[in-house]
Amino acid sequence: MTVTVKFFASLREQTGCDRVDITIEQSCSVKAIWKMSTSLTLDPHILVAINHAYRDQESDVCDGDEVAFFPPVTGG
Amino acid sequence: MTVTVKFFASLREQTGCDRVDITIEQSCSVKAIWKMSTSLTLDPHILVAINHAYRDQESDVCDGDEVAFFPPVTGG
Amino acid sequence: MIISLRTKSFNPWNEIQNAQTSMDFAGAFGATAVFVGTMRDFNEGDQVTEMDLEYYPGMTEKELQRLCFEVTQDSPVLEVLVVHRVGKIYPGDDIVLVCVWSAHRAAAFDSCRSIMEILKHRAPFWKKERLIDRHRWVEKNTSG
Amino acid sequence: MIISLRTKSFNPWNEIQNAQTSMDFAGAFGATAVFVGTMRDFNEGDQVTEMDLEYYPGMTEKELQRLCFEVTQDSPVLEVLVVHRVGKIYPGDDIVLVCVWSAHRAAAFDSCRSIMEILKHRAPFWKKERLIDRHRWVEKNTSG
Repeated sequence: MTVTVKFFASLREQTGCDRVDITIEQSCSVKAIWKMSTSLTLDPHILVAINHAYRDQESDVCDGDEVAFFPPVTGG
Repeated sequence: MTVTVKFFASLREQTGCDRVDITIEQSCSVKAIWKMSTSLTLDPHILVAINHAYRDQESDVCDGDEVAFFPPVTGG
Repeated sequence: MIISLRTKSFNPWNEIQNAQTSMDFAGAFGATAVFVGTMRDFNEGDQVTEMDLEYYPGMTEKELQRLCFEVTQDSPVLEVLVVHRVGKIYPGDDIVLVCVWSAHRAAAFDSCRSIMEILKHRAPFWKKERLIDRHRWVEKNTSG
Repeated sequence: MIISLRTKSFNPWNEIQNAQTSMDFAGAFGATAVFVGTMRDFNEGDQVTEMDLEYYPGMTEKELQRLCFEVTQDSPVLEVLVVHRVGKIYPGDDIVLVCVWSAHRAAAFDSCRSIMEILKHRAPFWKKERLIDRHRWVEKNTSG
């Protein structure tokens, strides 16, 4: 099962990565996906989106999902 | 002493008068000015301005004043 | 503070741009809040074909100045523009424009809305509507 | 609902006029409330010379749609227009436009402000400022 992981803004710079495809054995948590993608600590303020919709860090990730991590937003 | 009295909007139509100059013997109240200008009853909702500034119906009127009577405003 | 009464139709968006061009605080304002009131062709269930907006020459301008000053005097507002139509107005015509510039959005939003509310309750303007078969004075503004 | 992301500078007042021309409810709207956010040349005490506005292609557009829908679904709003810049932005450039049309002013004012507040807290955009001697990510929006 493949999951696409994306990092945005300061997280993209800190991880040095904007996108990575990772392979997982079975559905797992957002937190597990984070650990497989970077050695940084998952700060509780970091926002999570799965397939373009906000989810929390406790959510489950399935095959084919796009998981995005980003800092608090600052648009407008 | 001369006072200029003006009526606006529906009051102008009801009194049939937009402007009248009246002569008074001495300073008097807005209510007295009203009575000298029209036979209509002075409804408490009627607004009063003296020299282009809001005043209430109890105010005093002096020589040379412009006294205006008008209904509640409906601009904007 | 720019306050203006107009006897002819005006384009609010051009008014804003013209005002902005002549301002010397480019780069200083981060927020512009605008309200435009437009004449509708229906009011209180009746079709309205025309409106006559009466005002009190001399007092109306002063009162607009006063209320804009009152609203913005303790607020970090950079500039205020108010344009108001008077005279014959037709459905689709813009009646009033209020535009407020400030560094941050709260002051712009707050002042723009406050100016509209106070204007509706205090500025000497009176609307007379022409319906299909008669005229009537508008007696009360809708609440905001 | 008209939602649009732009990589080039836009004129908010022309955007409003263009949107209005293509609308089929002339005579039905009495209120237009607008907010425009503009890039300032100062932030948190520092001179800012340039800004890079990052977004999440695919999600940002959807999230804007969602939040505009959320704000207006139970409100008598006739139309909503949101335009947001992305990419390189310079002081004086407009960043965001929110315009709401309705019959009466309360719905237009309320929805316009709510859309701005929610947009600031939820729409996936990130600002990176270029100062005289360094870059920095904006960490928190000013409160509204």
